[in-house]
Amino acid sequence: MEHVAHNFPFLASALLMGISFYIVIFRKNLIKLIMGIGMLSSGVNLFIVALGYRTGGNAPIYTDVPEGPMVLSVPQALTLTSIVINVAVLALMLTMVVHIYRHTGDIDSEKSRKLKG
Amino acid sequence: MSVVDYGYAVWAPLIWIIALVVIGIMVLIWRSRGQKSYKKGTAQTDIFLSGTKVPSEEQRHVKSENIYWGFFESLKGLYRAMMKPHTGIVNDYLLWFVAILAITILILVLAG
Amino acid sequence: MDFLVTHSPILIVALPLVAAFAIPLISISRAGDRGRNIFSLVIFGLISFLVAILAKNVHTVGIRVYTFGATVPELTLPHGYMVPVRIIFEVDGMSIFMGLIVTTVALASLIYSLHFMKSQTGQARFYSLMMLLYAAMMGLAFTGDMFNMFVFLEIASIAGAGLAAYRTNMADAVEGGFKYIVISAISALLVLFAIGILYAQYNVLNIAALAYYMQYTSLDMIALGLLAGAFVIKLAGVPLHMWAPDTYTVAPAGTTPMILAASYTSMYALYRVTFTLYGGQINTTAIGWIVIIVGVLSMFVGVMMAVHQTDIKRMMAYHAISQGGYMLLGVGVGLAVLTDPVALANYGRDAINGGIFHIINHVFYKALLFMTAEAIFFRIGTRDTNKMGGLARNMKWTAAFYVIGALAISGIPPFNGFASKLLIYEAVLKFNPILSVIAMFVSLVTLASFAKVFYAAFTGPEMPAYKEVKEVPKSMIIGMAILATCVIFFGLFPGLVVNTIVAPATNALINHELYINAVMGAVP
Amino acid sequence: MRQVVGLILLLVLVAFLVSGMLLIHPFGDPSPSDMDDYIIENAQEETGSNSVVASVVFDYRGLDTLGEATILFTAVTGVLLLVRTLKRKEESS
Amino acid sequence: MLSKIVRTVANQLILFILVFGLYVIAHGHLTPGGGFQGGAVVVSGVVMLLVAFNSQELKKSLRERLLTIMESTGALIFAALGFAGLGTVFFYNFLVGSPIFGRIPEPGPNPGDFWTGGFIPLMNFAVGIKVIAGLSAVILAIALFANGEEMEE
Repeated sequence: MEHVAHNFPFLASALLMGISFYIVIFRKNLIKLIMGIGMLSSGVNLFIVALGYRTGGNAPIYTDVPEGPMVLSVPQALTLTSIVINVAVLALMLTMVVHIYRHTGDIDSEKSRKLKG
Repeated sequence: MSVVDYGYAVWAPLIWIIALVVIGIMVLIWRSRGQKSYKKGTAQTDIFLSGTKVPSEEQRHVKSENIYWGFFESLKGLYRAMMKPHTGIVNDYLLWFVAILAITILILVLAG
Repeated sequence: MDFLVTHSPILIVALPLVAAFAIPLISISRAGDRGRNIFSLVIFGLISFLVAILAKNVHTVGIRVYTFGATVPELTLPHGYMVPVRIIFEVDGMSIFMGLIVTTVALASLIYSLHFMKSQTGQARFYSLMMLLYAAMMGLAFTGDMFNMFVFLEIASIAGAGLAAYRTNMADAVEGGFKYIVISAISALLVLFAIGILYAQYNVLNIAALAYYMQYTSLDMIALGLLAGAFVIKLAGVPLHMWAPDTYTVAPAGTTPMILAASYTSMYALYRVTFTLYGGQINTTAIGWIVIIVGVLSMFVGVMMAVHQTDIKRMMAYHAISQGGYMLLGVGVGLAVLTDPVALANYGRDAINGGIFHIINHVFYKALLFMTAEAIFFRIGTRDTNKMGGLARNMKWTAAFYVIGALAISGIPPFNGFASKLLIYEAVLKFNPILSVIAMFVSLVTLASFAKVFYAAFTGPEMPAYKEVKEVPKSMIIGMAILATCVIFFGLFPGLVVNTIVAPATNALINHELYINAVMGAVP
Repeated sequence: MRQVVGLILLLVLVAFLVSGMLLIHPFGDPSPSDMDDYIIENAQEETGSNSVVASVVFDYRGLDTLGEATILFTAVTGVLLLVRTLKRKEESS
Repeated sequence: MLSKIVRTVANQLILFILVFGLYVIAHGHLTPGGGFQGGAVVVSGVVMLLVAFNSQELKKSLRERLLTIMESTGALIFAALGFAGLGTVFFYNFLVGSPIFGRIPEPGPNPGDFWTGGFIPLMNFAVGIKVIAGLSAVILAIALFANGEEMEE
């Protein structure tokens, strides 16, 4: 039980991933699908940035830092990178959805489908 | 350098090509000893549909969906079953993805 | 020269990036389109030269490591520590094998696109994205760092999606691109999650260091499952293949082979993870059988769906799935017996040889076939085989290249498809005869479906609509000719290819200790 | 039917993820942390930057940042390619 | 095109947002922040202008040609800083110990000196230019495309 109390951020990220999986599977609206992908990446980012936390740690920046331990710095760098990547992917997806709406007049993934079989 | 040796089998393309050429020459010789009185463009080579009019060339060309008609007809059940998952909906792709992920992790955890 | 040999791993990745950044500037400057095309060709010639140098170097002196930001490239570990801190490029036989494939295909695609893209808008960004896709594939093949691999995977996905959706005037093009980017984004995020799990346990990101510290806890099982699933959906293995026909069908000509090559770089990533990262610790039978089952399913379902299609590019896309099954089958057999030295020496090594040799063969002839299909589309403006007929009368070169590709893909000697398929048949027959029989049956159906399309499209009377159809322009013919030459050469001299570039790749996969020692120094 | 099977397998996957999360080191004391300790100790001497995160982003993992910038460039290029004007007529669709 | 009050306030506010963004970019090696974050701050100001005025007005001042040149230049500077280390190794921090940005801070907590960090401040600037141009181009392009207009090719 105390494990649950300890690893609460990790559990939160896993549950967030589960919710976003539900969205991307069962929501036919393409905009909602993109929102689900954004939530998925938020869950992953939360997980990675929570990995580096040290209890009572300061931000790893030496400018006028108070005494004490420092949190790990690599996870923060990885999260920074993955956030920018996520922004780029979402921008491209939204542009494509606008195009799909222009062509088919619908953003339902089933009604706006041309390729099958 | 042109030979692949598996230790138990050998594949040598150049030898294969030489054999192919020899066989081709033999076939050509055999063909040259055929009937000489055969001439293209004469009545010998026309199509004869028991007197009815022969359709034009364009209509005689078999469309690709009609080729192997019997094959598809006999395998209709298989194709109906196989077309069912190919819905083309992106949500279904992701559903398959999640399902395979779960099954893979299950197998790996069970296998230890 | 020495400078080039030392820095070739990064130059191969960094030069296309710089070229991609510079291409928009060049094409809006006074040089214009012509200058930009010449610039791209020059850059590609330089990169091909560098790849050749690096390949020779790797095949002679062994694994090359390149540490970014260190004082010397070989300084992988900081003094007194046993953890690599900086990003490391690690080039072994398998990496350089993928590099050779990607470079050849990209060169052919670029030359093919030069004329195909005329009278199009947005050419500058098109070529920029092609350069970025090439750089991402090379980086994915060369990198020795898990997170860096994820970054390059994302670059490849975004560039490929943008290229696939290039024909924005067609609704299906945008749809294919959208499916590709959705699948890629989600799989890449799962890869990132798996990387996070590995980092949480071992606090390193380098592949060799992870393999050195790997203990295969149950968390590692979950990570392996996530990585395997993500890479399988990226390489379009049944039942995760449904995005591939949609995307390959709509992508414009020059880019379809490159997206195909990108899917095989993710296959390389799968092999890297299963062989190198986990190979030392686990009894690989379970993951090996998973790979075998996916391969057999891909072969059968892919080819059965392919016979059914009437869209020529869609048929070829399904055949790409089916041929990918051969590679997975061959390497999966090797993976299943990896921990059994007798079986490995007996047939496992041949199976891996066949599976890897089939990658290069398949990429070459499938790229050739896609190019012929796009040449037909370029001239008659349709991909529907029902509307075609008698095209061989006017498009002789295209028909000849199509015949070469079709014979090669259906495993007719003496083309290159037969050499690798024979390796797979022989090896798998010793492992499990039923799998080998299935593989031969699939090859038969492949021949049937390509014969059908050849009859429907190329032979027959001259259609009145296509009386004035002309042969495609020169640059497209040159692009196809490069690949056709490779196909015939690989068919005639398979022994040379297997001994020169395939055997080192197989050794690199099997002896993962070498890969680890190149970074971690001592023997684990 | 499809919904039910999908939901069950999704729950299986989420169960695996949650159980995995319970096995990770307790939140708040990451162990081992050799790489990060090395970076936090030596970042100032090696890169001269007070911000350890900045030195990781631009120096220790500089190639990732180059790839990150490349991804942004790729996305911008892709978006501008998709919204381009089609005035010069393209191939017959 | 919102009301005159909103437009006037936005016109005054964009200056402060620009200055703050540039500050975040410039002190990326001393304080939290850096090229990406500061660029995002500046682009938020661009979004504010996009809301206050409509996209045609903004198109007149932010031309696609200019944005393309800015973005490519930033990316090229960033890659060039990596190439400049090729004397030893790619991405070698060659500016440490040199007169520009070359000072080494004393280890441990210190008030912070602007002229430190080697090539990190320069990379921050390059990335900042690139992010500002790229994200503005994306936002402007999507806004124009949603209204059915087009950026000039």
